[in-house]
Amino acid sequence: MSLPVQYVWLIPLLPLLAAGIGAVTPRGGVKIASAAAIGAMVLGFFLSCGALATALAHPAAHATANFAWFDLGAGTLRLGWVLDPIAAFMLVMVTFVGALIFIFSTGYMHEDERAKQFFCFLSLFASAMLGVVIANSLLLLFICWELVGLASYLLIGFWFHKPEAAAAAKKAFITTRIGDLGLLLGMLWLYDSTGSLLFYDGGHGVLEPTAVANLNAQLVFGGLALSTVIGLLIFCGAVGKSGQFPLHVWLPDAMEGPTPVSALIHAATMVAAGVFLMARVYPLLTPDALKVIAFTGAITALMGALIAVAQNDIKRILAFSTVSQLGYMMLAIGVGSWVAAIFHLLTHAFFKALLFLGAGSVIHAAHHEQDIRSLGGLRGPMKVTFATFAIGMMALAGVPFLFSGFWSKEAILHAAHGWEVSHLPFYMGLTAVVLTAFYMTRLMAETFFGKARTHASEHAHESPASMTIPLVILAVCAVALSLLAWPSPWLQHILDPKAHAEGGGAGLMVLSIVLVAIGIGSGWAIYGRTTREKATSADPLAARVPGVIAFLGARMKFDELYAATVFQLNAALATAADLLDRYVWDAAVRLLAQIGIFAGLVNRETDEDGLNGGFDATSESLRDTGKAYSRAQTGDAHGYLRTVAIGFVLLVLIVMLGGRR
Amino acid sequence: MNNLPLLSLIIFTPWIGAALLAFLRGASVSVTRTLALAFSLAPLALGLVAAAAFDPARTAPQFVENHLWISALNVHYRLGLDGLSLVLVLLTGIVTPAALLAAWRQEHCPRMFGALFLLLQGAALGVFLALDFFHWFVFWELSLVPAFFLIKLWGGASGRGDAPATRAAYQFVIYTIGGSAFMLVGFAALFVATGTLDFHQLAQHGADGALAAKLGASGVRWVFLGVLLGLAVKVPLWPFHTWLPPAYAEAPTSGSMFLTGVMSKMGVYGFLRILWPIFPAQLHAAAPCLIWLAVAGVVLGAYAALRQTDLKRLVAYSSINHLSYCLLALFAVAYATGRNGLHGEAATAALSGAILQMFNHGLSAAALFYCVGVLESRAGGKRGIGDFGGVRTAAPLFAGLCGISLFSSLGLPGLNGFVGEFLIFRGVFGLHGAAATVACLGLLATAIFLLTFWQKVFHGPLGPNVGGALRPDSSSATDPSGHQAPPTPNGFADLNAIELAPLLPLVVLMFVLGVYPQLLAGLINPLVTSWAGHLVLP
Amino acid sequence: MSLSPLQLCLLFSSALFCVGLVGALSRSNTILVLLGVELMLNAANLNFIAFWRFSPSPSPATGVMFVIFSIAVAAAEAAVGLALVIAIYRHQKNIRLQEANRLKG
Amino acid sequence: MILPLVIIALLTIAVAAIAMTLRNLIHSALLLIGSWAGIAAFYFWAGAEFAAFAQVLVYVGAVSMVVLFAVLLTRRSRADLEVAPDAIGRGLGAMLAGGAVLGVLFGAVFATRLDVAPTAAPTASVRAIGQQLMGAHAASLLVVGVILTVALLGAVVIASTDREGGKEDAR
Repeated sequence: MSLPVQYVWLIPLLPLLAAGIGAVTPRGGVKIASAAAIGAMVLGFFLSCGALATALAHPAAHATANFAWFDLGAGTLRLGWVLDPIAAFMLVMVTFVGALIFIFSTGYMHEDERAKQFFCFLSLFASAMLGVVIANSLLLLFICWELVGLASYLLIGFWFHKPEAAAAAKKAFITTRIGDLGLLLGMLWLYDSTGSLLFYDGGHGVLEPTAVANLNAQLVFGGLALSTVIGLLIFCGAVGKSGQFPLHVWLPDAMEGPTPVSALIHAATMVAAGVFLMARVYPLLTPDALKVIAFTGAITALMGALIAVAQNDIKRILAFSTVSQLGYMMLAIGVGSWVAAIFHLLTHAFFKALLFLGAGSVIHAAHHEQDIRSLGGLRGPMKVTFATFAIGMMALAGVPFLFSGFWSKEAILHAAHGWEVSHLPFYMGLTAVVLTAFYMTRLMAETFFGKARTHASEHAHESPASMTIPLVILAVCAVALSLLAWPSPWLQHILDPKAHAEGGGAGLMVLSIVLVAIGIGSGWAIYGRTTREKATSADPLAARVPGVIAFLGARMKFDELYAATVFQLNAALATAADLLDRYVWDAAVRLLAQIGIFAGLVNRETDEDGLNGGFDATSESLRDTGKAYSRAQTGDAHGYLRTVAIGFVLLVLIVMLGGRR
Repeated sequence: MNNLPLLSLIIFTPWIGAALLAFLRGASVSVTRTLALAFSLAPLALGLVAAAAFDPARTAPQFVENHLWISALNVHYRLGLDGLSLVLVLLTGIVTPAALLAAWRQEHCPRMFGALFLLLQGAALGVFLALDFFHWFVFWELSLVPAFFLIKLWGGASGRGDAPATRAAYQFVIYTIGGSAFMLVGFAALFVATGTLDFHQLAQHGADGALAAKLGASGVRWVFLGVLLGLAVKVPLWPFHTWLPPAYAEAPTSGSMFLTGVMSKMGVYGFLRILWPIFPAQLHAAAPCLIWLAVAGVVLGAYAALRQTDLKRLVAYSSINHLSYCLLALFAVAYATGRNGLHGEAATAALSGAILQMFNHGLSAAALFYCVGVLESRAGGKRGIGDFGGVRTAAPLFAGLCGISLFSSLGLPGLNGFVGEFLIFRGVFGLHGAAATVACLGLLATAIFLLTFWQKVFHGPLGPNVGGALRPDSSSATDPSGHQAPPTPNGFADLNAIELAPLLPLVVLMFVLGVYPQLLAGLINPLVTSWAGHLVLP
Repeated sequence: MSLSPLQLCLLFSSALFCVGLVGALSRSNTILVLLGVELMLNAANLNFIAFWRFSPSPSPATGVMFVIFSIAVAAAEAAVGLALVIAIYRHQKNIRLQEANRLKG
Repeated sequence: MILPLVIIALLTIAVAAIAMTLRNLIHSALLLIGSWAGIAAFYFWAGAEFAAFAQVLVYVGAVSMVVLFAVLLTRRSRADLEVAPDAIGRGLGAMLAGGAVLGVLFGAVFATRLDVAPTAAPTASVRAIGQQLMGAHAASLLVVGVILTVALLGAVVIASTDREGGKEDAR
């Protein structure tokens, strides 16, 4: 079975239809909405497999189907779909993980009376995300990209009657939009300089050698190549969407959405859009741009891992771990190995989905207790969740050989090590490896080991099958995805056949294994050996370095920093605009009006004294004359007639006598 | 069909309806409302007939009617329809019935209300169809009269006129007339110099430099400034916009819908139809300055909206912001006129974007004003941003439709607003990159204030005017899970069928035009392409 | 002296006019005053016909036209005048003209 | 040719003069009808048949009726028909004024040379008059029509003033 590119639009269309069905079903129709959503995703998954088969048949080709959107000037504005291995892998991943999330949601959301809306939004999200993946035009990608943002806004703010949720949704939308402005500008610049936005268009697309060479040749300010500037502007969009430093602040807040499903959406799939975008436009990126991307990624990876160490909310730990992992992916792109980035993206999607769903299962079981200090001892009652969560944790931590995360992280570190420009990102990545292993161990130890510290965790019970089955499937996948890289680097060959697989990374592998061991070991030493007694007892690490942990716990004070700078600036600008209106322009208008009124006043005085005076005198004399004449009106009709007759006689006489003379 | 004076019919059918209403003294309220609605729909129907017979490939005006009117002044009664006019006629045809439907519950003398509205509609249609300055100006000024009375007599918090409404009405009319007075003087000068008031002939004079030869360079400059002032006030161009927020805020809901949906377009239309063709060289010379005024409108309009607490003023400022995009596009085109290089495509995009933006803003701003009107009527005249909260819980359907309008206004792809804004930015970036970059800030601020609006009014716990006081024990705001059912509202009803009627068509159009902009683009593209093909200076 | 027919006609109309005038001036009954005025009008009409009849080149029917219009207007005048008489009678219970002087200055 | 004219003239003037002096209103009115008939006869003599017919129809037929109605409507008793003798002074004044006018007019007629050769009577056929009315004088005809309508309406309005207002005014 294979799906030609001409029909690839069916894949995003299906969830869109499901969203439409969800929107129009009446309030109670959760069953219909969820069935439509899951059906669309499952069908989409099979179609994606067909698309993958098509793509793998010609791995080096970028099959496209372009079409005209509307007339513009002499030509038309064209959009299009593309089907190549990277898109096909993403399609399969999104539909597969998406379907599992949807199934999980039926269990998780069954108490919520607005669940059908939830499925509607989920379907919209999936549709937009799939659209991003197969878009063959930066414009179409941007459209879907914004729709992803909308869907995430709706999902984060799903419980909108909670003010925090509403605020978090707004924050997410605005923050990503800041990045999107960069993307928009980049897109505009690209369109302006190439006259097209299609990625692949039979030699005329912007990612094809002619256009890229042209862009590289143009220099703009500071001697930078035009493609560098455009690439960095596009990267801004990715920074916003993928939660990279410094626009990562929205991602942890996004955990206000329905726990943990929308969190999972954001962590596992949506944020991947940024990485995917950079992988998609990789041909445009110049070494200069890549440097920026690599350092941004490295900083994000390290920062996310550091902050995660000091978080107590199970979802926030996972959220910051996501930030950190996304940093890894960006790092991979920056050091030139976009294949490693995509590989890590795929594996991360599965094991992070596993972790989030596991966390959801825990939260669901523990009656919405999310603080790991209040949990504990869940290993006993929740065996399936524990086992699958452990697999996810090991995949994330990079426990060697068996788990997919190890291989993908290894690929990234390998690429970073081979980067000629600087080794600093490599060392930052290594540090993050230790930290990742450390905080994941802490999470495991606090949540599942020890004894139950609150009422909620004491009465925890295993989640229903609709939630555990997806966990098991994801756990299997988290392991099985190792096959993409081992025993042979198959994915590498498919995605980028030109790059030769480098061997001889054994030393590096040993190094990272050692680092993982250090991380897990120290984590276990601090948190696992002697478990927490009470929910309120002090954190052992915080007891030792209180200042550092407090700083990290407050998320390095980024929110405060922005509140003090960006928000203030924004508010100041708004105030200035308002004051300008109120006091400057309005005052000018009022002044003008006053001048007009003054002129009117002057005019009136002149009128009254000069013109009116003369007029009044004339009127007075006229009235007197009238009075005098009126006395002649005796009311005697005979008299009038007589006067007329005599007057006539006199007149005739005068005329006649005058005529004689 | 060929002999039918279609365009005159479009203009005068509403006026016939207005006259009918004015004389139907004894008719019942429902009859007058139905009549008004029927007559306001007639231009839409006729406009669709025109659109069906319209040949987009011809760029000259079609369905031309030309009769000598006042021979002493060489005034012709000349009407014509090209893509730009057609788009705006359709917009007027859509927005007016929606506004009348919005006033369906309006009890204060609905007969005169309907009559004035139809008068307003006919005048606006006349502006969009006239090809001769004389009756163009008549229509232009005539539109002020019903607008004045609508604001003064039906405006204000009570819906029956009060002191602020009266003040706003006077300010609106005097400000606008003050602007048009300069325009009238300018055209008088043009008439003296050229002996014609025909737009097409004037444009030819302007293009081949005959105008400058007759009036002298400085004379033309003064005339240009006069006309510019008249149009700038109407649009409004920053900083001539201070009349707009009070007028829009004090007008009745349907009045605001029409003001923003149609009347603001009259100004932009004037820029495209009069100022640009007749004074290309002067506009080009002034463009470097005007561009930054438009950018100021985009950015500062959005930021000023951020500070508004009155929802109507907020939407009014968003109108300033959105209309400034149209002007930005035009000024950028004028700025780049006559230069070499790859400007044709960018100019086409900018102008197409401006026209699409006019239509799209008409839809979304009218819908937004309507939504604010619904909120206001539910809350008994209150419309502060803090007077609500949790409306989405109480009225999900209303919230959904209002949300779509908001996102349309915000320029979300997939809805109508995006296409126009994208094309404008694409064009302006190619013509004047710095302006486009700064204007991007406006996009961000727009998103911020619209989402703040949405968040404060629709989200959060039920607010004071939505469901009354919350039961303190079961407040879902303090529930960490948020899993419990939201408290049941009592008092804020969702939309009923009549209230849905004005909003639904607008929202459906937002979707349709967002996904398939070819519907409009196909009508205007040849026209815009030919405009962009003649960007030469005399 | 010899009178032409035209002069005879004119003398006739003059005499009639003066009869009407004397009547209108001397009688106090408003109806009679009005009738006097009617007589004067008719006298004027006589002149039209006379000049039409005896003019050197009588243009087609102009005099007759005048007379016809004049008769029509006189009829209207009579109607209004008599209506006024009735109105005056209603007001003052008689129709003596010299008492109808409430409009004097 | 002259003789009929003289007879008509003398008769008409005599009738009119008697009508103006009679004391009985009804008699006056009836005599005046005779005078109008005389004028019609003069029109006939002059060859203006159409005018003659119009005179008969309008004056002899219609105006006379209106006059009689007015006379009958404005009397309260038989005695009212007898008009009281008018003041001698006014009668004298009237005679003087009338005489002066007569003198002036006669003087003017005699002093003016109107030696027009008697010509054949011009013809004014009804057809010609009709064409004139509808052609050259169509506008005048319309105006006269309007005047008549307005006058009739006005007459009705004036004559039908309500009693209340009338009393108030009479006070």
